[in-house]
Amino acid sequence: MLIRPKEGILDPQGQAVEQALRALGFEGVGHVHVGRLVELDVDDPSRVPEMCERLLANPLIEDYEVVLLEEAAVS
Amino acid sequence: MLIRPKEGILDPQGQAVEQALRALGFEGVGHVHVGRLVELDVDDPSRVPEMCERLLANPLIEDYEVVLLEEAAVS
Amino acid sequence: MSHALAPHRELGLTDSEYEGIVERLGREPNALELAVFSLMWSEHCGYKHSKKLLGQLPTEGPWVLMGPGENAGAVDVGDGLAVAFKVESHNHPSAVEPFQGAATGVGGILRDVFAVGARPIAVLDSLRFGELDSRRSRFLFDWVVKGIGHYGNSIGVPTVGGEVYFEGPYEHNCLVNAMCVGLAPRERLIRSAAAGVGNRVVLLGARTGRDGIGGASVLASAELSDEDASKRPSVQIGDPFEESKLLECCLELLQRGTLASLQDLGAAGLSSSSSEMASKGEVGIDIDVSRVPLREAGMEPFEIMISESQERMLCVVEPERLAELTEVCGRWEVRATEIGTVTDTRRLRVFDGDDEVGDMPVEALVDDCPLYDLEPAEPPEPVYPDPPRRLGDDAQAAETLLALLGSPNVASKRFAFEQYDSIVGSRTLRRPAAADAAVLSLDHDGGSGAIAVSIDCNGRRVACDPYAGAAEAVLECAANLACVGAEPLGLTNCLNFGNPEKPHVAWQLQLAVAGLRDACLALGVPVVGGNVSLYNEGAEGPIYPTPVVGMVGKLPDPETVPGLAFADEGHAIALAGRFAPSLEGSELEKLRGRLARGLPRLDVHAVADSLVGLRAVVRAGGLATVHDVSDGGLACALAECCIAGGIGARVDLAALGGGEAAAFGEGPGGVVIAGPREAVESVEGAVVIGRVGGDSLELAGLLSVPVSELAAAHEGAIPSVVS
Amino acid sequence: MRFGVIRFPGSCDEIDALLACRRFADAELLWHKDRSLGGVDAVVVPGGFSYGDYLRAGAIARFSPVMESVAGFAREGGPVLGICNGFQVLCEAGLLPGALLPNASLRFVCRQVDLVVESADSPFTRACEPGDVLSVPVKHMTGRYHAPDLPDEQVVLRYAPGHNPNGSQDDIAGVCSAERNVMGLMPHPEHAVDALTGSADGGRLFESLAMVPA
Ligand SMILES: Nc1ncnc2c1ncn2[C@@H]1O[C@H](COP(=O)(O)OP(=O)(O)O)[C@@H](O)[C@H]1O
Ligand SMILES: [Mg+2]
Repeated sequence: MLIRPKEGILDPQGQAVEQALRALGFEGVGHVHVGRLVELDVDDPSRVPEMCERLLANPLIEDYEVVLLEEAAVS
Repeated sequence: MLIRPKEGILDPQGQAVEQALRALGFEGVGHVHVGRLVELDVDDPSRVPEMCERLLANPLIEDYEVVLLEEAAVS
Repeated sequence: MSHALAPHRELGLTDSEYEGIVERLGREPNALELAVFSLMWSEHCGYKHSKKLLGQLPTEGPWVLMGPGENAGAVDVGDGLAVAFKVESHNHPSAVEPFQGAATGVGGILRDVFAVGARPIAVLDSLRFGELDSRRSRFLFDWVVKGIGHYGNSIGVPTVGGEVYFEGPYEHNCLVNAMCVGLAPRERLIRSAAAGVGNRVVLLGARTGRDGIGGASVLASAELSDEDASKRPSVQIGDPFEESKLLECCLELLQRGTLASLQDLGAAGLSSSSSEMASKGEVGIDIDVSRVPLREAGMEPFEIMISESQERMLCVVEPERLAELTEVCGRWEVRATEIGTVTDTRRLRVFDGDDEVGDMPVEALVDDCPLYDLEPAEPPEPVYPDPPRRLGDDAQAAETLLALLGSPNVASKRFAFEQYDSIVGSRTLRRPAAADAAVLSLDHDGGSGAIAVSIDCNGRRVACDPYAGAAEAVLECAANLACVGAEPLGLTNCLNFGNPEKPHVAWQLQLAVAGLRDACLALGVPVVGGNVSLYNEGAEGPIYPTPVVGMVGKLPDPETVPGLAFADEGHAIALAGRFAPSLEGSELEKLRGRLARGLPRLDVHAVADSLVGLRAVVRAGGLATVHDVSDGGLACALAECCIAGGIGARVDLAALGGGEAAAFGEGPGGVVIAGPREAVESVEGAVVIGRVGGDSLELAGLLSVPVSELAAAHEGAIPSVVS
Repeated sequence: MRFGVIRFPGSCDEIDALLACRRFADAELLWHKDRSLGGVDAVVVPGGFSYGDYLRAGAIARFSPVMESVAGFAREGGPVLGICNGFQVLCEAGLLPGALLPNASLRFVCRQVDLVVESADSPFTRACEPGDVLSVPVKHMTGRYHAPDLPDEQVVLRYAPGHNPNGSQDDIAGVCSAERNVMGLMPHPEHAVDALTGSADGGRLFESLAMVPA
């Protein structure tokens, strides 16, 4: 699951990283956002959105996206 | 960038999420890991690994993976 | 517009209030003006239902430097130093998003204190949740504590004290009140009145986004209900790092004398801060919203005017000092943008570039908010259901004591306070649970002695008897201060109540304010500030009336401050003070599933006088242990002294009449003291009841319980259910 | 003898460290943007949340101009003490081995703990004896020390049995560099320099440093 701060919500982490990257001389960097990455093995992927809604993401301030990897792709 | 706790290092956040999911009645969940997601727009993607090495990830405790999205894919 | 309601009603204004606006403007308001009026005339900003009552509180004293009306009150603590403090609620935002709600509550109260020029040196928190068997209450408690810790810990202001109660009526409406205490050289206190026509109005700090739009009126004056998702506010995110820079920057600007005035942006954002600055300075302000740095594209002028984005301050500066301001802000990496000018129009005019988009008389916004009379009526029926019964009437005394110690209201709050940095700043001489009040040294600041701070209120007792319960909250604070030898200098309060338009809530409010007043008068303590949070109701009715009281006092010599732990084998134990314990309204009655109507008559003067005596004894320095009797009664107070000291005690309560009321009864004024026999006996009116020693707490004829068992019940209760 | 205490935006305990140093020697604040260390004899990197600690604790502060000078100072053998966030910064900067991870409890913890002195052979502990027990507070969110191949000689302080507040490997509370002139610890000795606040044991570290000939 990729969990990101909702659009328009203040993202102080993203701001801090953006500034730090600039200070390190990385030019041409913008729209930095810091979110969370939750990875898990699950028998029944259809329940993942429900997990996000109920626990993993805070729907008031975060959006989530579910990326499924097939068994084989999981190393 | 997807930044994850290195394998073998205790990941209490992952454990806590795993337990909480079980407590909520989600069965068949395993190998939960919580990491960080850093998203940014960058003019020169070839510099991204360097950003990770220098700032975004700590190689002693974290692994990173870079996923590039083309201009068009960025909404 | 396709609103179901007329726009003004949608914004919480009545038809007659709307007519009042039209009358004052001499025309219909445009959308921006309506939005601004609706917020300025909300309960939160306008104190529509509470202003008349608050006028009853005593606010004067020779050491008061700033009273109600400023961002924070301030008292003189000698040596050229002032202490500024205030308590404020963030109840509804915390119910919606507990972590950010609590965090931004702390951020907001810190800004109120540095807005008057004081460096924040301590935070205290006062929290109320439903019973811990509720999953939702555990969740809220857990995340509120994390949120408070997050902001305070990150910004480097210690959280030195607080209180938490768990009661059913808070299940659907938790309370999160935060108090901040600040310190300043006396002459550096600054008021928020805008001054000097032609001076510039500068916005400092974070960019403005669509945070909390509609917050102040919609969020703070409507009862929460789950169905109504349309009223869901956009959650405000706190950024303690931004605030830490803003804080240092503002303090440096004040130290240099760069600013003519300073004001935080709280509820209603730019609208309220600019109009209040203009009102106090009897001037006007022009603001150009197109100059405000934005975080989101496409914000409308009205959104910019009412946004509640955090970590922003508004200041007034003479044009010739702008360069200096820019230089200081640059060094602290704080954004500073000139957005307006002080005028002589006494109007708040809003421009979007060259277009005028709003024009309102300042007086109408700030002073003309209609005030309503309460229509109090004593409820014929009990307002609250009895609490769930958890203990039988036939329980043995030992079982009762363990049940009380393990009751979350009495149990150790270590789970919470260990998540707070209580020592940063190097002033903390007594941390949470070390004494009844937190003690903060003034040594590094050029002061002598120390200050003591406490925050208290037992809402259940206020529900039993609004007058006595509220007076007790004040007395409890004063007792906590007396336990460390401090004399109270000032009081702040936050009146958390239900819907004041309901007669029984109005009745609670009226009696509680009378109780506060009488206790303050008896103690000679002025009220220097506070906050009101009304409409705290869930589907099942109002919260317990909860007038949270915060108090600051001064003590001359930190070396003499005792702790609450029993210290040495053989020390004599006595009960001091004016104590008339009763089971009415006690924690034990709660465990037995009963809620009293009415508390025993309270003699506030007698209790106040006894505290003066206790203070003198503590200051004399002979006592090793001092702990006031509070929730759970004398037996719990003794148990707490044993647990803290890791040592037992043998006590006989016969001299107090014995029985359940002596052991578990509650009421103001009782204090456990211990120390060498001569020291204890020299305390006027103290009744020796036992001695320190052994591994158990023994109450003759009642119980004997090993201290380890007491500790397990007391320390284990909250962690075992929350973490 | 003069201490320099670094001040980053977001530092919290820099004044506390300054006051603690001043009990034993002269001390001044050093601004994060200045490259000069002003000729100080020892550097303290204090606690707090430098730059908000928004990415990883200490990750951004290590790049500040003053840290370049601190690295140079350390290479030349100058004593550098990192406390809490300062420890995190020194690890991120590679001046100390290892890294600090979130507490095993996932909660911030503020509590008094006992520390055992493992080595008195460092500029920071020379006023102590091995085996001395010091009562010092911890207060942090990210204090679980992780350094897979740390030589035992570099462990300077351990949490006393039962006092490990964060799940640190082998109860490690403080470590030094191979050259022994850089030390980091999660506990806050600067908050234990006055018995009135609960303990004066932390003063031994500053006292040790002040014994270094100027
Ligand atoms: N319960 C109260 N007792 C005394 N003063 C109060 C009370 N509630 C509010 N005040 C005073 O009214 C003024 C306005 O309060 P408020 O609007 O909450 O301040 P702010 O705008 O700084 O948040 C403050 O000076 C405050 O001290
Ligand atoms: Mg204010």
